[in-house]
Amino acid sequence: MELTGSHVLQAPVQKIWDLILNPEFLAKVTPGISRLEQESGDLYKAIAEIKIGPVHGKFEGSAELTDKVEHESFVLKVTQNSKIGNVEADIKMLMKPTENNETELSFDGVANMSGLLARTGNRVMSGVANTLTKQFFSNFEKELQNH
Amino acid sequence: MAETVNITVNGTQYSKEVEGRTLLVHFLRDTLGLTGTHVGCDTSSCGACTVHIDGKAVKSCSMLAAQADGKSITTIEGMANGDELHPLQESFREKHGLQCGFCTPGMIMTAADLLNHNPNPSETEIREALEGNICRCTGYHNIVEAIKDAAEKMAVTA
Amino acid sequence: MSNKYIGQSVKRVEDKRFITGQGRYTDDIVLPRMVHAYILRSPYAHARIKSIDTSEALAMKGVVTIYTGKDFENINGVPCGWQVNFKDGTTMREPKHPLLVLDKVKHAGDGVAMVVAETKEIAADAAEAINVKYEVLKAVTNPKEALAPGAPLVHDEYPDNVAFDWQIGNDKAEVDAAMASAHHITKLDFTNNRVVPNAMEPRSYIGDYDTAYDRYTLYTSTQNPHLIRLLMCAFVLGIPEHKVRVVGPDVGGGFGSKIYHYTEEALVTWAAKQLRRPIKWTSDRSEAFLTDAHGRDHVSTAEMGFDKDGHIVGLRIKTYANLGAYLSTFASAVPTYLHGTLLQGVYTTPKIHLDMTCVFTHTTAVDAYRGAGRPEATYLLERLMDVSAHEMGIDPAELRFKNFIPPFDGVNQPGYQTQVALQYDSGNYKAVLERGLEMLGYADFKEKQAEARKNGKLLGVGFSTYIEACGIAPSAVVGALGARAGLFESAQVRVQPTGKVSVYTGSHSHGQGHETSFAQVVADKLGIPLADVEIIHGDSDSVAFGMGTYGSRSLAVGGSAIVKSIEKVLEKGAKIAAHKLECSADDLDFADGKWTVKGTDKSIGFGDVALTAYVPHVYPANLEPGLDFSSFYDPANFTYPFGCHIAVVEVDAETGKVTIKRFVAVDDVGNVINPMIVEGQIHGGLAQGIGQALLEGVIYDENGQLTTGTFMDYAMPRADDLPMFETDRKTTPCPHNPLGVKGAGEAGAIGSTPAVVNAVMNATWHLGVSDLEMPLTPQRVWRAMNHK
Amino acid sequence: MLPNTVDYYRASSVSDALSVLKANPDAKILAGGHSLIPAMKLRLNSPSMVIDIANLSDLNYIKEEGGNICIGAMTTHGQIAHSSLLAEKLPLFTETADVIGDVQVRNMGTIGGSIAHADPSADWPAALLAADASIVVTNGDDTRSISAVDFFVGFFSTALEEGEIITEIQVPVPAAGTKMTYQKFMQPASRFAIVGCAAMAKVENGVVADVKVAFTGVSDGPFRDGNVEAAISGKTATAENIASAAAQAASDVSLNADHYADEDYRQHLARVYAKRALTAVCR
Repeated sequence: MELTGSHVLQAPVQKIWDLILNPEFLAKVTPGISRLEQESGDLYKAIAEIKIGPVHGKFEGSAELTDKVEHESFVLKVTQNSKIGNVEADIKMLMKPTENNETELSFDGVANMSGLLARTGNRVMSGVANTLTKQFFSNFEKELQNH
Repeated sequence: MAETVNITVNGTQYSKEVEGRTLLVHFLRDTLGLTGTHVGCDTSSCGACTVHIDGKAVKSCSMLAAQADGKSITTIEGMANGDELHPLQESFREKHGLQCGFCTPGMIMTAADLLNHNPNPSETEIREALEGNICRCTGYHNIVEAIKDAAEKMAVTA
Repeated sequence: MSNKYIGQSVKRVEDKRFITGQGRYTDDIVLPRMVHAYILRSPYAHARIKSIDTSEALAMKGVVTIYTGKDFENINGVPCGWQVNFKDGTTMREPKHPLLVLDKVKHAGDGVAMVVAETKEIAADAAEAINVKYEVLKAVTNPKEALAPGAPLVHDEYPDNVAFDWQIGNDKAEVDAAMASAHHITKLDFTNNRVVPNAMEPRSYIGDYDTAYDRYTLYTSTQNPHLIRLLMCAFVLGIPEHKVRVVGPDVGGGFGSKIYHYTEEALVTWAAKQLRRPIKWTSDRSEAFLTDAHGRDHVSTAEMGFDKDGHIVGLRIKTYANLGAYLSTFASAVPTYLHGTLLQGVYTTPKIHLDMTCVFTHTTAVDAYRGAGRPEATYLLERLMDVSAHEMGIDPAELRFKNFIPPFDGVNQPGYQTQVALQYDSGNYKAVLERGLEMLGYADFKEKQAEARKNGKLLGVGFSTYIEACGIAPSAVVGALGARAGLFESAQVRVQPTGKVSVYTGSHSHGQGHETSFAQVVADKLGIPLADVEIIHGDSDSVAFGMGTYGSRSLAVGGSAIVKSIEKVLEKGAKIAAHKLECSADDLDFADGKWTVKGTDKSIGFGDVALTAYVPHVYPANLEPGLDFSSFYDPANFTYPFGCHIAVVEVDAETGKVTIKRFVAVDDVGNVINPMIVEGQIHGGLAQGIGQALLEGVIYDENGQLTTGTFMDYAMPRADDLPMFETDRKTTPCPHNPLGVKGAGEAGAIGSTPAVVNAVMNATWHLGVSDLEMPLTPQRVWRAMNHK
Repeated sequence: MLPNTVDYYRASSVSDALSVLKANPDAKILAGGHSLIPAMKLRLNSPSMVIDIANLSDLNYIKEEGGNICIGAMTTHGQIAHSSLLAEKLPLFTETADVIGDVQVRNMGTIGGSIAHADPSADWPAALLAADASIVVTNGDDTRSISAVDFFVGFFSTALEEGEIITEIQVPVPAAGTKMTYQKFMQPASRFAIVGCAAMAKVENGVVADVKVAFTGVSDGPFRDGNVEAAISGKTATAENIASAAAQAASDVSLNADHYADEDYRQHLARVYAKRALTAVCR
């Protein structure tokens, strides 16, 4: 499943960078992650409860931030395991300042499914990707207002 | 949590305890020993598990036994009247509408539903009515012939 | 003999139980104290197992035990039944296919643990509670990519993923020279799509162990109980064969996928003894998609050369066959001896060469599926013929007539020696095409097509004239080619004292109607009513031996064994009759169920002779009592059915959706015992062949996940996808078996696929579409028509 | 496969169902069960309890009332397909019901269950959108009516709030002379819509009026296609006008993609089916 999206957020890059690297914030905006607990450095234990259409499952795994280039980009690696299948996502997040000091946040990556999710999900996978993308940015906008 | 269900199957009334998650098809097969109803898939796609509930064809793999409480069910075992076969059973045999026999009970139950409300279906109507039943052996040709034949037989006796 | 039943469309004896819900499939069987197994399978295509924690699952109420790969470290895996050698003579690579994986999983669905519990629900719940830690590795699913340097290795010990390479035909240099001389060469790249057999009954096994007699019973949804017993006892579990009974009760379709010895058969048999309880495992459909052997999956480049008159001068093919992660029972034979040997087709091609590389990938094992190798060969030949015809501006039917092997009956004319090892028994290839064209109304069709095109409708016709090798096969021949078993068949004809007859055959019916067509043969040969004959199959305790049913062999090989036993019954019966009638056996004629003294009306019936055999009060001296004979029949050759399939399709110009408007099939399967059953076999084969062309195809993602793993994602023909079939037959008897029969089970699936694809290409050729990968989904066709 | 352990509760009334639902937030309402039970069997969803509302026969009806067609939420697709009232007044609904799933599914599956599930490829949403339907929902205390446009908010999601269930679907009786159709290009295995297009229109003096075009299967949720509607509205119903309006279809939505239809092809199909649907209702 390919995950790509981009959106202009009404805040300067510095603020976006600080927010997104805050695990509490990241957990709030990232669909599919409900809690991040630091394990070491940039490695977190990630817990999720996913409810999309017919799928309702509890996931557990890790999230790791790597390849950080301050105020520019980082890579989010998420591994989530559950009884109905596992997900491994590798997503590059990019932040670019716009002319009026806002931030274009974009991401590009893939999520690989295994098990039942991979076998039964093809029909709705693109819908899942679109929905996750929409959720991510709308959550981000909502949370941005609180910060 | 166990549920008590009261179900009439092929004219016999049963009162049995079932788990909430027990599917109707497993109730029929495992609890009542009516193994003519088959399981061919896990996505409600193949129709091998088709039975009648209050006269209508349904997929017994896609409902809980508890949902059938108070209902009257007919399975393939209840189609013949003693030694006298249902016209569809006769026609499936005469027209070679079956090979391995695994999908056959579901096919017959679906066909019976069709003939109940459309006693004289066209070839197209028959094929459309069978869209929820997969047969891997016959290529459907003789199943269509069998259903046509049964419709004719039933028209004569009606 | 009489001819009351043979050649008649006798209604099937077995149907009564199936239409009333009394069929007895393995999953219908319930044994006292039976427990249930659920197999936890790898979600990954390629991963190292780091740890397995079963403690939580084991503690669950109702869980009996859990087995993992550790329990099978010292037990053999399931074997491959056919040894093929590399071109250089070295033995093929044969990785262990363990009952449960110990260290590294090699395809999505590889078995990791088996939970045994009091109910199947508890077993499934407990499997969820097993915690397996994997190190996920990169996977490869395409055979050509698996050969690339640096590709992930399926088996660490084989550093190039090659199972073996192989070749057949004329010397490569001769073929190259022939091709160099060609006036026209048609070259195509092919993918023969991987398909899933999907018999409607999912595989199901019950293992049982009798402590008192130290005896095992395995109930299995198999096409060949004795073969399973042989493989499981001799190669896997090392238990004496006489201590094992294998029963294949009613089986809900096979299409090849139930030939093989599967790991779960050995697992439940082994565990039954460990637990001293019967144990049942029944596959889910999702599991079936991951673990039933798949079919086809070839990637080829093929070239056919013609002289200026349109005669074929050479055929050159390079193929990569995907065998999956492990070698299934007949995996190695399918792309080689069942495929390469059919590349002569029905044409006089003088020079042929196939270069084959068989490859391991991180996918489900591939083995024989209806037609097994022959559909792949037919697809290459028949696509090349239609494309060549288009390219050379010759009518595709005409091009075939130009190149057909002339008729030969195998009696007055010798068999036809091909360039690829086989000798065809008898054939009349032009006759089936002539009849097909007549049924189609070819001239009218061409007018209709031109008219349709004017109205913006895309109508097309496609041809396929196929041949196949059935009745597999002479043991000596297959033995020389690497088969690890003989391929004869056995039959016992037991005449009961009352003249009723029990026939025990090693063939196995899973939809083919043996209980009827075999009985027709016996009833006619003995001149007794059909109701006096019972055909017993599928139980290794009652049937002496058997090789089972596959390769359209039951009647040709199994039926011939029955005829041999009947001949022995009649020979001995004649001696008894002669004694009773006080004449010489030579003076007797046997007809209509009685022996008659020639030229008189003195006779004695079959029933009287049978009774005398068991109540031998007045009886020839030195003759044993009883009337009960066994025979083994080993055929002299394969049989070679052939035929002509013609598809008429309409392509929706806007959406690319293909609709089959007509399907004409003229098949020559030799003599026919029961036309109704033969026609049914053809219909079913056509549906599967059409399915491969238009609907069916496995898709693995780049990580080796099977993304077409349910009936919601993998499309198979449903009733409204198919037309009524127009079928007819020609009869060229098989010259080398007593019934003159050739086999009909696979024909439909072999001929139909290229006919459909050719028809779609014919409909869209003027839009620039000459070749497309199967299945021809609307999207693919639309893209091709619009060059997108 | 087999569902996880689940408690089964048979509701005796709407308020009974709602109070049990309130007490068991992890419970799921079971209507016909043809969306939920398959997911439970694959263990993609394992609610602690299912609340069966099949006994609520007061939610099973098709009637005309105050200028509306009213369909109870527990009415099956099969009942809708065979309704003579709908065949006469709202043939779009019989036509749509007739191509949902298969006979067996139509005999069990309900309109309420289907729209609550809001599968992005389900057939009903397109028909409801094109027919300007409203969905009546209740939480026991309050009842509200949500227009279809507001009800289907996206991928498997609706405006239904926790603790609410659907009781009725209301459709204004179309004006005399309105033509309507549902055209479906289906995925051959699942039989779900790759593209489903519902359309209604009235042609007066050769001019297209009151046109509504809605799609399912195309995007992550069903939608009314305002571009197509605007492009044909008020135009004469010529083949050319229809074709150029249809060519606007699915222009500004995110497009679904799967093995059978990628984004381009799906958009192309949406246009083909818009043309077919418009042709059926305008000519």
